[in-house]
Amino acid sequence: MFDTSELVINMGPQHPSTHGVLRVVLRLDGERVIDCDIVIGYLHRGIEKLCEHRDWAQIVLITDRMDYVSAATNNLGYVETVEKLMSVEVPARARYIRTILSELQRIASHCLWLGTHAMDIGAMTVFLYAFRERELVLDLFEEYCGARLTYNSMRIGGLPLDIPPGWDRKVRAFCDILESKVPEYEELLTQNRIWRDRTRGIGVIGGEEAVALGLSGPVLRGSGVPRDIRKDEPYAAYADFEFDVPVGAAGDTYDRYLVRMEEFRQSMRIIRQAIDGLPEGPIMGKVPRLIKPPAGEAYHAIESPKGELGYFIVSDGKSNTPYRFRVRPPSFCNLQALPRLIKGHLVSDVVALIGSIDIVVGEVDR
Amino acid sequence: MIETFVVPILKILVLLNAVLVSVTFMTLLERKIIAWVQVRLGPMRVGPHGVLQPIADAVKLLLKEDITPSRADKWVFTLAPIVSMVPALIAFAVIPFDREASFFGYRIPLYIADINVGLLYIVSITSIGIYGIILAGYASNSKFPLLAGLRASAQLVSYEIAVTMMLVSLVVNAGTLSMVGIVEAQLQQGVWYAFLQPVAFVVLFIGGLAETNRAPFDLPEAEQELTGGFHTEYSGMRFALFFLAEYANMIVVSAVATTLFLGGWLRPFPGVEALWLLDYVPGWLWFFLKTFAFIYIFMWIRATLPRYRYDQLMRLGWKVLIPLGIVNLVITATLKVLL
Amino acid sequence: MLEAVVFYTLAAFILGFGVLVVTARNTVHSVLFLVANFLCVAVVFVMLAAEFLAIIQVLVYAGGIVVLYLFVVMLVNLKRPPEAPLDTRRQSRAGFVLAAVLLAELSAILVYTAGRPAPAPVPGPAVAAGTGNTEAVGMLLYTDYLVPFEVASMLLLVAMVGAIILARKDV
Amino acid sequence: MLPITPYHYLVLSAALFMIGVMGVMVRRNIIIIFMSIELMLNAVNINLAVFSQQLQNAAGQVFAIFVIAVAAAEAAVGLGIILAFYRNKETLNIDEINILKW
Repeated sequence: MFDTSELVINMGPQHPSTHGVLRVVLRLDGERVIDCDIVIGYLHRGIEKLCEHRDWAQIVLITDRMDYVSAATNNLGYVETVEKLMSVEVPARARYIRTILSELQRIASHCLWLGTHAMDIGAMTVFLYAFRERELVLDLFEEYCGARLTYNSMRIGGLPLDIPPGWDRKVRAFCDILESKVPEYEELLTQNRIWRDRTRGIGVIGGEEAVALGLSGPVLRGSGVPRDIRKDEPYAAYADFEFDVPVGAAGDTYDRYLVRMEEFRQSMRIIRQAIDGLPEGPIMGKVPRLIKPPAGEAYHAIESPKGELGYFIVSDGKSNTPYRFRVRPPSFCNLQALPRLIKGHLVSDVVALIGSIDIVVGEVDR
Repeated sequence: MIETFVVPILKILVLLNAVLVSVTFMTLLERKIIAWVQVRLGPMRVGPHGVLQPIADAVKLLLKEDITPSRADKWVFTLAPIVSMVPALIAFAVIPFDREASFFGYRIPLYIADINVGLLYIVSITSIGIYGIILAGYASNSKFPLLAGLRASAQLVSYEIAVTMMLVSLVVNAGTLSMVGIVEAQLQQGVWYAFLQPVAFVVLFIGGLAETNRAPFDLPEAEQELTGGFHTEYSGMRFALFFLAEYANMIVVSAVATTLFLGGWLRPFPGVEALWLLDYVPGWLWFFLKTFAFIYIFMWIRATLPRYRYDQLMRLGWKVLIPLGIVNLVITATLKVLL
Repeated sequence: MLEAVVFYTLAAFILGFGVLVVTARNTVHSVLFLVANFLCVAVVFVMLAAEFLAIIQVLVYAGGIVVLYLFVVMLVNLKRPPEAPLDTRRQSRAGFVLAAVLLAELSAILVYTAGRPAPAPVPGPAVAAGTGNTEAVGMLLYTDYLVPFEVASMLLLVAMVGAIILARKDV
Repeated sequence: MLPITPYHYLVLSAALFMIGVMGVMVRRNIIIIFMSIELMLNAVNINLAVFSQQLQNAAGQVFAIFVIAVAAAEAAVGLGIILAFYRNKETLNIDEINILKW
């Protein structure tokens, strides 16, 4: 209203709403954002380089640390890339369990997103409700592999462990619980007048522009592009299941929210089908004791909760470490849309948008 | 001598202590209520069910180092929490808790003063409280508090207009500005003004949320956006003062709303003779029950609703509430003249 | 006696804060002293049995106008250092002289009239006992002074529109 | 101490007025000058209230209320002009605001 000059504000790296150590330098005109710079790298640990100095089996454990709220999908992407490089056939049971794990992971990751996103916009109860359900997923993971955050839950060629007895029943029970809880979240948010005012028309990005910016995952689908790697280039056991790919229309924060809420339901649908059709059989394919992929390169992408998580791995066929290891992290690529989305909105919308893009700084910086 | 000096001073002391203690325990109440909404337990460690938590908090805040940023405007920095606390406390002077009560044979009115501009007094005193926030924002010499201070001043000034507008139409009904007089008028007309002036009641409630910086209008202290808003740079007891002021303001707003719209110390349906049984409940208990209900709703809303954005807040204030206030005033006045 | 104590204390505060408003180095402090000054003046109004005026003084002056001042000062202060408190050129000396002359004139009037009897009360609108002066002021505002009142409201409206236009970016 | 008469109030008012005049003449910061004008208006209001009490006529207070209304209008427009000016010239010194064009 009454402003005379631009104000430069440092949001982060220590700020409650930047989801980690992200630093956003905002240039403000009053409360309106004219421009913003994103400064990343505060959590850079050199994971890609680190992976080039570990042998193939050890790398699974490092991938856990990238998107640390979605470790299972990170594992999956890596092991499938190496399997592609080595042309290993993975047994059906292992593929089914992998699918269950990665969908559970999607639910956990979306719970975290929903909680923090709602919290950023001020609805703090949703945060605790979502974390309550995320806790159940973590319990399931703990029962499966003993860890609650960094699972190290997959192996090249299969899985380290079969599911514990009765675990499938618990997963099904969890799906029933979540089924009743998702409407609870929606009741608090979807029809809430304030929530809609805060998210509708905020950070609108059209489908073409979203593709041009290299966005992926729910951020892309919110703009109406029905791109889902699970559907388009099925991996694990996704080809065997029926599920819909929710897309938005307006490409604003509200549509991205709706897309993710629908993904909760689709994930439950996939998990139920996988549990029902879980085949018997071995959980490890035929892989040599010492893994040494033949010389060559492979790129393989999966649909992580945040978007297209791709691994590009080059093997020289001699050493027992990758020659080159490169990750295409969805958070990093989606984050570069932030300045485009923010421009012209208010400071309050910045936190809504950061939440809407759903970044994990561990993955952005690697 | 006793009548003119001792009794008022005693009343002031008792009231001040009561307010400060209840404010302290309201922090616990809020944490508990929000915890229950969020299927948590809330504080449980200090004392049974955490009842001593406020005392532990107070001790902690008192013992903490009181930091003044080196580039801050020191005097104003110290002044700001005081300025926000004092108006919240002196506003209680005109709130009537009950007509009178007897202590040791004395019949003592349960209010400190009944001045004939009581309502205006409260409105003007609360408008002074704005300074605390603006000054804190300015004196911290930091950008987030500054933004919060600017937000706060615009927000409070504009919501004050809507609230005052509604109070005017209430006064048209009551025919007096004295707080006691307004309650008596409700007794005479046999109806709580919440039923006579529902629009004013709702707007006063919304405006009260905005003026006490409560969710969903807590923009000046929006933690997720402004990292704590105007009290970002405050620590220790000075921070606690801001906190207490917010809660004290909450009590003031609830008590004022109770007095004006829910008949103060009157029982429900004061005009219905058939409910004479309710007369056995003392008036001050009715008053506290109603005030508590208000405070509970304040906390409940905080647990449920997301936060408004700055421009939406201003739009709501200027384009909805203020026109509503004018229309309500015109209708009330017209009816008053015609009937 | 009590009245005298209160009056002299208030007078000291009013004049002291007034001087501080004019001399403060920092504009924000100046605004704060202005608020304090207004609050003290409000108490003077209460002493003069003008409660309504006192309330309006706090509500409009301290709670409204000065907030506006503070707002502007904060925005303007963002970038610049505080100015030097006083102008050292001749102009300031001339200011002192002129102010002193005015003071002398006013005190001359006071001294001149000091011996005369106080004018007789002019009958105003009847004030019912115990209702205070709020009704009296309201009565006057809406009867005898209705036209000035409406003109004042127009003035405020015009001022509001003017302020909004002035504050726009593209002036 | 003497009983407090209207003259006491008048002297107080005159002194406050004087401080305001001094501020307008001596200070160069336009915001301070504005505030000095407010001080003077307040001095006038004290006068009006005193006479209102002395003459037992509420009209004095009505005038004071008009003064406050005009002060509000003046503050709104005046500060608007100051801001508009500051945006263009980046100064608040009244000596530099003397060209009436920019």
